[in-house]
Amino acid sequence: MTSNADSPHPFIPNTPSERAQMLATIGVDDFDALITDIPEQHRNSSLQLPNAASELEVATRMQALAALNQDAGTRPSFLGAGAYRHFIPSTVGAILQRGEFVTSYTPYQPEAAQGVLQSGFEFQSAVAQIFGMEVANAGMYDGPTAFAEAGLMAARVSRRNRILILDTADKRLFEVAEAYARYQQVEIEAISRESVLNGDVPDDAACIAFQSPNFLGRIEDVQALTDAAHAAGALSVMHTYPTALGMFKSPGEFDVDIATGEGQPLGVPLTFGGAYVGLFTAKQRFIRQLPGRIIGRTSDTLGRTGYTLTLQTREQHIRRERATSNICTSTQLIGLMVAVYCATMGPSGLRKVAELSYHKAHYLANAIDALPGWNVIRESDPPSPSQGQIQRGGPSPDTFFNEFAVECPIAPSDVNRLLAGRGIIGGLDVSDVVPYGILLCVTEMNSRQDIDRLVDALSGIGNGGVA
Amino acid sequence: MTSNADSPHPFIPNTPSERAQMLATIGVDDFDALITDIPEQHRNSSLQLPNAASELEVATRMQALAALNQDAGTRPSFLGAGAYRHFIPSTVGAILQRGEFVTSYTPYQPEAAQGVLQSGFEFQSAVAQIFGMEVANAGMYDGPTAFAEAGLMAARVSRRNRILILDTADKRLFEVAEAYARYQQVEIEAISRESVLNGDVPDDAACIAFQSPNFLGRIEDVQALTDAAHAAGALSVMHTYPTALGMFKSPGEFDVDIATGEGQPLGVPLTFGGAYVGLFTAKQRFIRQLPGRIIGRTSDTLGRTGYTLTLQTREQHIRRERATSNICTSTQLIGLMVAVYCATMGPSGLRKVAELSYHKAHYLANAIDALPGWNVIRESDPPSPSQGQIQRGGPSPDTFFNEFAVECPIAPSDVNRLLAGRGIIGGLDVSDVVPYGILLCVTEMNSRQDIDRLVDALSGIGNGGVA
Amino acid sequence: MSEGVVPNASVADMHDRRLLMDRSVSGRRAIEMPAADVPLAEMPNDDLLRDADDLQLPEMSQLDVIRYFTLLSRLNFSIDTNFYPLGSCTMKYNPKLNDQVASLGGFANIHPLQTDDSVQGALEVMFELQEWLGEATALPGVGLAPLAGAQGEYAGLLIARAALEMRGESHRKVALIPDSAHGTNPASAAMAGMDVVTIKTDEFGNVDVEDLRAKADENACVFMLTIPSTLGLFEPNIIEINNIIHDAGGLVYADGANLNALLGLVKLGDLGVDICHSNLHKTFSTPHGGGGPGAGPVMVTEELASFLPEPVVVKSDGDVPSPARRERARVRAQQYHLTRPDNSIGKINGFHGSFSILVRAYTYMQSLGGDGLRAVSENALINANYIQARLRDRFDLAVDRLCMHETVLSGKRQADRGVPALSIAKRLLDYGIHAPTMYFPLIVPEALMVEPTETESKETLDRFVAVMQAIDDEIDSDPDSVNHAPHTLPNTRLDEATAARRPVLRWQAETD
Amino acid sequence: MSEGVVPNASVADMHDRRLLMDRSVSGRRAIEMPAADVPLAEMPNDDLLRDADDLQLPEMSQLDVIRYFTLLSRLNFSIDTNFYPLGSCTMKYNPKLNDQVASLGGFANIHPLQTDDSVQGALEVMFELQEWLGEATALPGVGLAPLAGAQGEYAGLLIARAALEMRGESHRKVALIPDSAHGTNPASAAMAGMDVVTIKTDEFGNVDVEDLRAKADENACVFMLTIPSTLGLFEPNIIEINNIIHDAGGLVYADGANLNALLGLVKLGDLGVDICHSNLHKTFSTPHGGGGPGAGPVMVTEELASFLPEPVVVKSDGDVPSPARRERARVRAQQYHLTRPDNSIGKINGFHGSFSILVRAYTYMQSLGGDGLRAVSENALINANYIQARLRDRFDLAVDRLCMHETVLSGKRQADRGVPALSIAKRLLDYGIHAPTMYFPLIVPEALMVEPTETESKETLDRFVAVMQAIDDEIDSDPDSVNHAPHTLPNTRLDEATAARRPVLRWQAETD
Ligand SMILES: Cc1ncc(COP(=O)(O)O)c(C=O)c1O
Ligand SMILES: Cc1ncc(COP(=O)(O)O)c(C=O)c1O
Repeated sequence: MTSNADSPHPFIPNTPSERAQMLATIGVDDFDALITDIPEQHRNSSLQLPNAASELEVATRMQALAALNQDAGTRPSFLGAGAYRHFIPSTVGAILQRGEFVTSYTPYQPEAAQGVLQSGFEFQSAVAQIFGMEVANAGMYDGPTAFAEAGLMAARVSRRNRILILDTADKRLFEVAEAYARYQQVEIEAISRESVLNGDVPDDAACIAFQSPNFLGRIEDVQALTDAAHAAGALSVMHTYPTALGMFKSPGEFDVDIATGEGQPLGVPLTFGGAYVGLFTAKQRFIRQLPGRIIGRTSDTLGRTGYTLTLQTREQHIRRERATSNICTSTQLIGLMVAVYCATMGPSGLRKVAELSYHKAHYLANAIDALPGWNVIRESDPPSPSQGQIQRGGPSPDTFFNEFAVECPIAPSDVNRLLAGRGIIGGLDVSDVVPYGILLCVTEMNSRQDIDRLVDALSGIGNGGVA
Repeated sequence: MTSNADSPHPFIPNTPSERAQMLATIGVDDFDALITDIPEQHRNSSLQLPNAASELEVATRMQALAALNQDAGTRPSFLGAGAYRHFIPSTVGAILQRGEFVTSYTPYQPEAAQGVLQSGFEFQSAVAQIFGMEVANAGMYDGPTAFAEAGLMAARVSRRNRILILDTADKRLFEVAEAYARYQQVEIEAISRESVLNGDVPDDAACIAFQSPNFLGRIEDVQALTDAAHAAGALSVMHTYPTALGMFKSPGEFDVDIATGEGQPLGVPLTFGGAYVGLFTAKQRFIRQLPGRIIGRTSDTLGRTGYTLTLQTREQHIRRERATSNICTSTQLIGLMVAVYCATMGPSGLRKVAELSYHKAHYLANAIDALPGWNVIRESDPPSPSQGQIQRGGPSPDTFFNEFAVECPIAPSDVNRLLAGRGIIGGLDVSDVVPYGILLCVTEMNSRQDIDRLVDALSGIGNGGVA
Repeated sequence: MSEGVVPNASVADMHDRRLLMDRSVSGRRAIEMPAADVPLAEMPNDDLLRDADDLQLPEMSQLDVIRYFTLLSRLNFSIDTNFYPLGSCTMKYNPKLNDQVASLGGFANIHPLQTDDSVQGALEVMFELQEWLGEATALPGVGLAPLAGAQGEYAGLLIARAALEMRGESHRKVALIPDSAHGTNPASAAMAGMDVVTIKTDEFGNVDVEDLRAKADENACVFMLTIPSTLGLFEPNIIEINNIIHDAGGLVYADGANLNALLGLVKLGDLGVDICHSNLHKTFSTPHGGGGPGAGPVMVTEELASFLPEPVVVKSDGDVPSPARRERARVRAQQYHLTRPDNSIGKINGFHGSFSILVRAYTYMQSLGGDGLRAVSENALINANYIQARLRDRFDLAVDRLCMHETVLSGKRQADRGVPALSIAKRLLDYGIHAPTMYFPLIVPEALMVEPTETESKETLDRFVAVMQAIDDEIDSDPDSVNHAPHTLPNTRLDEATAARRPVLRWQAETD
Repeated sequence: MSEGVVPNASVADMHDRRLLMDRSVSGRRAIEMPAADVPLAEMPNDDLLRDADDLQLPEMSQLDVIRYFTLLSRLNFSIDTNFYPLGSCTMKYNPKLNDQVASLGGFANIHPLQTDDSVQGALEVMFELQEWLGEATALPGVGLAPLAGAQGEYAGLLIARAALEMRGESHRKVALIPDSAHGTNPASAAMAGMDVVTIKTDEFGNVDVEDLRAKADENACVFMLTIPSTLGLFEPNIIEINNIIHDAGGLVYADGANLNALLGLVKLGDLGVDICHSNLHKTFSTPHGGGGPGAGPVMVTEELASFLPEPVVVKSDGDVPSPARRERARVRAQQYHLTRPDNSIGKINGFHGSFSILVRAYTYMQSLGGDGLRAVSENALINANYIQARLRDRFDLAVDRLCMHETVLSGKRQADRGVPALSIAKRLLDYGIHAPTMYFPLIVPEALMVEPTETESKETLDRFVAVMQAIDDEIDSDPDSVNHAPHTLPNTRLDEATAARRPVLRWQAETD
């Protein structure tokens, strides 16, 4: 075997003789002369890491690690709760492979980045459309951080400091909002639907922020919540699952002020939770308070249309400690996936995805209802208010999109373990919210056969055969 | 569900109203008016095929079909015999994804196809280098067809009509050569190494054509065979496994006249046998007799370098029935994979692949030799001549690259079945050539652990435990 | 100006065009290979070993490999970037799903010599594709082995010869071929040892039936008919023609390269065709790859099926339990097998055909289904006739008839004004549109053969029409500029004559 | 001239720039979805349902979607196509292997809420990456959750505040930040409720130690040091500085965005740094994606580890048999778990961080190993100093010292001749080279911050030098042309003022 000790690494072109030449041009004798500013006692402390491995070895190891995971692409899964297994059309992967998109930087030189900018403008256009909102920014880190920043923005806009979050929202949303608000002189508080609809909204509330479909999959009465917020002089902030907007009314139709969402369901693989993209939309009049990057249309010196980052004076690289957010590197490439997804699905495709998810979820719910020992949670369960308090014209609290909670006859964690044994990825254990509760999610990716397999597996459990 | 009956298919943009508009412009009332030339009784006979399926359905079905195959990427394999499982660097796949390469046509408009042409020129340069030959064409359908066309070219060049093929060559090479030569007024005949080296070459022989490493993996005495051919006024035609040329002398060094090979080992996945690319090289003076496409360097009207298809007067689209071959669409994209592979591997990488394959194959051979009941076939086995007849200075017939035949204690097909039961893809059953013979191949992709697993499995069989 | 510095160059020209070896720096590497994990074996005799210095391949960093080929890719026109109305080539959209499916491990990583029971999924793909191609052509014997259209032709002609030989008519060696035929037809016929006799085309673009009748004699082996013809026309006398051939004792071979015009509209077998091939890389939308790989399956009548090239996939009746199945309960019952037909013409290539292309075509056919395939042809015809209708006032038609999936224009009027078809074609490139096929078929002067395909939108066709009109105007206003086109590509016109006269076919160390 | 026809346009300009909605044709589709395979459920209340017409998304054929985005991609500079010496951004080669690994089904298709035992491979990746980043920085507490550098900063500052609060020093709210710092530092400090106090940089580019000493009082929470600084300089007084901060009772936060200069040369923890973040999308070569996603893990001392954001992966001692294991013999013993550290600052994002980016960084680190990572930094330094040495006769240096991985030039001499740094940067684009970072750090007039990275070859650097010299010459010969650059890109300079004054942020039906 020839030894490659002296050859450079595949990622580093300089050969030993080139290095020597370059050091001579620099005017130093050896490399060490370049790092004399580093305190001597700490200089050159060696890295206790494995040796360089060849591509074949690395690929082999990584394939082995990937194979240790139970891949939701090759078995039925009923997990949702913020990350959803939706169909991703082939166009998304094909465009995502373009090195020109993958390996470019943030488009600070617009003339050399029209590809990123124009596709980002498409993203903003599609997101604004889906949300029915006037403007969207170019993307946030993920859904929960978008929601957290929406709360902070509501505080800036309203000059009030209480961010009230409806208690039907995912606790992850609370937690992230809390971490973002911790030292910002604002309070994060939970509020019940009951209180909001009864008008019990404190008059220093910056916003009523809610999730719909909520954590348990149910559609909130967006109109009523928004009206109540506005009545109290607060903003209405809605966090949503964008796929649902393929069939349900958009936040814009209800006069919501700021609407956020997790972009992952729109063409992004599950990838163990990231990288995703946060969707952030608002009314036009708030644009100078938006966090994150925004792409605008303009023209060049020859009058031709072009695109550029705009409203940058909100951002940290210009406004520093007075910026609307510290966000810098964001999620442009994931936004591109969303843009290609939306262009591919079009209005009819997005609607069909929503409808398929809806019908299949209801098929499962109906089947579970028929199982002895299992109980789809439909009404007057915590934390939903009782039906009587829902305003007329609003949705029944039982309207759900594609997720719903089920009361299990045994501990949900045991249910999931038994399902795993049958090659099924079960639901989310929500027994901390709903006693014996499991949250099940169904999308267009779950075939009827998969659903029937789940029902069959659950029926075995329901019969008390195992515990 | 909204019905899409009237919407066009995703691959067909015309909407019903556009169709109507276009038919009006054409000046016909309906589509049927366009096909009146088709005999009425046979017009519009419907296709008894399944209905259109959605992308999700098609992808699901194709994944299921793929999963039915035993993937040599996820289990050890010892099959070779003309198709080899070698490492494919990540660069190959990355470049192969470029739509500009994948979706372009044969570069008949050179100004609009410099990418295909220049990368094809790189392919020719790399192949000529590896073979140590003066020129290479832009690729043939696959290795065996390249070999077959080499025989025909030898007949054209020599104006003789007997193509003698050494009987140590793969019978696939014979068969394809025979199918190509069937009506071309040339004879395909097998000849033994013994006859050639003894000078028993008929004086109307167009060429001595041989494979080295031969079907059983052994290195032929290329010098002696070539000398014998030349002595008889015939051409020397060699078919090789290009990876072997990473460590073994090239055909060019032995004055071979035409050398061919299967390009698949140079960066192309196994893919159940295709698409591959045939490598075709020759001496410069034969270029006007070459089959297939050739890319040449030239300059444009501004004096800048550019590339173009050249020597096209040999080809069917110009010379028609007097062309050197009927080949038209060839294997440019697979040639691109080879070009990227060669650029990535470089001289040291290619050598290392060859050496790793060599050492690992010998490691396996030695281990099998130590197994009772198993016998690596080393000498004086049919169809090799006896050692005594090998000329001085030539290789011992036992020199093999990375393949070798083994005599099994039970039928090779049973060996393979038993190995399959242990998750191992065994070797090729060559009992038609070597009694109880199995041909085993080892490359850099077989880890020592895999090899040991094979040996362990064979040792169980050797003990007579199963039959 | 310093070396390597090109200011004000267009983006496409910016990077230099040096070859890899001109960029190579000794010692660089783009890849690392693992060390041996086995004890090293004794090396073979030194006489056999290659000198380390003998292998002159590029030495590059990995980034520079990626950058080089990425930049090359950008020098090219393609379907993904350009309208590509190249007649006879059916340059249509290649669905991305098909590429993704073909790269699945279960397809990409199977060895062609694995046992049948370990590749049932692959064999099922091939079996169904055989069935479907048989149905689309009403020629139920399907061989998937041919690696391109020309090889399909060759296989088909070998079948014809073998069948006639079996009838005791091995003297039949004449291939009757219309003058409009593609070059592979006569070339394949010659390879199959045939004498080519040319059949004339009449003024309507049809086969000259009288000429055919006169030449179809007792030596006729096959008549090779391209249908629709390379003029884009459906042969209205096809039944009569086929009868003439059959009556003369010959077989009818249809070149199905233009099958994109016929799907669901008519089946070749119903018309009396005995043998045909189909270019999957045209009609069935597998990418052309800058010149292949393709696949050219051959379809024949029931009677000829036993002559098909090896292998053909058959399905075993019922549920034959295989030994493997007994061993491993989870394996599906073996159902599909690779076989050699009884009277097979043999192997025409190494393994089983362009499998990766077959997978793509099968995927494509599933996506379209029967109705979708008919819609393909309908819209291919509408698009071609639309272009023809819109351009007929400016350009002569080769034949003034409704066309099928392509229209052959003649640039005679333009040539008379000093601009040959070649220049019109080159000028189109400046507008980002690939040139039509030029000077083919050979019988049409200044031919420009335009095949839009069904995957192009009306806007794209309208823009093409507008550009053709603009060029026609330029021929009056600035013919010189048209005659020197293209002006905006990485190269201006290339000197093909010198390329052929003094061939440089590989990198050479000399600088130039 | 007919509409949509642009003759003599450069290839890059050729295609039109219309947006998707301008190309949309009602009724077209780029995808087909399956029909429902279940009985349809009752639809919800009409009040809740969206009008079919309300959703205005593009209606395109699949080819047109592919063509549109493919063409857009070609309007962009990128590492795969251009040298990209963008200071502070570490635009280096992104190995293709890493992307391929990240797309493996076993990584791409796992749900973040699966049980730990079903994602052991993913957790092993995260665990080892934690270990390796800890080793590279000598800061053993590693949190992978932050989604970019700025979020890493924010997490680090929350940790600092939480730690000081636990010490009973919640009054400490001052962030001391050098004037050369990146904007995210003060922005993150503000988000963490801190008061920003700026520290001066001295004439040698170092922290003004006396200024620091004066301001590091009992309110100091953290000192945020970018190391090497944004001037590309290693702070020689770092030990003293860190002592000052520690003596004042504060913590030292290092912005590790420039870690590419330090790998194997020095570890931040050894220097007294308490907290740092690292941009995996810089030093660890995960692609920048046109503006993310990134990942900005936060590293802290052992003492601060309990404050890390959720989740952290821990390895269970020995072989704890899990229930799953008992059930299914083939499952590996559960070894890795996601946990919430005892005093965690909590969740700063939805799930576990940018997993797809973490996988890439881990793959990258394996490919390089310890020695390779050191070679990265060595060559990053050599390349930057080489450019500095070769350009110093033409361009002023921000500080006349050897640099680390980037050099900050000042275009003062050029500005005096009438061409600002902005124009030099734009002119580089015409030569196919991405602009350096301009006007940053803010303290350098006419700053051009050049970071070549280790993955660029000497030839590329030499060409850059030649181009910079050529531009410097052009400033004498044709300053106007430089001031109007770029000339060869899809757009000339864009009117950013109007964009901000009259924001158009989405497609609008009106034509313009
Ligand atoms: C009419 C016709 N016949 C035959 C062929 C040959 O097919 P292939 O190029 O696949 O060999 C072609 C393709 O160019 C063609 O257009
Ligand atoms: C010095 C420095 N600090 C912090 C950051 C912020 O990192 P990110 O963009 O990942 O949020 C950057 C990146 O631009 C940087 O260069």
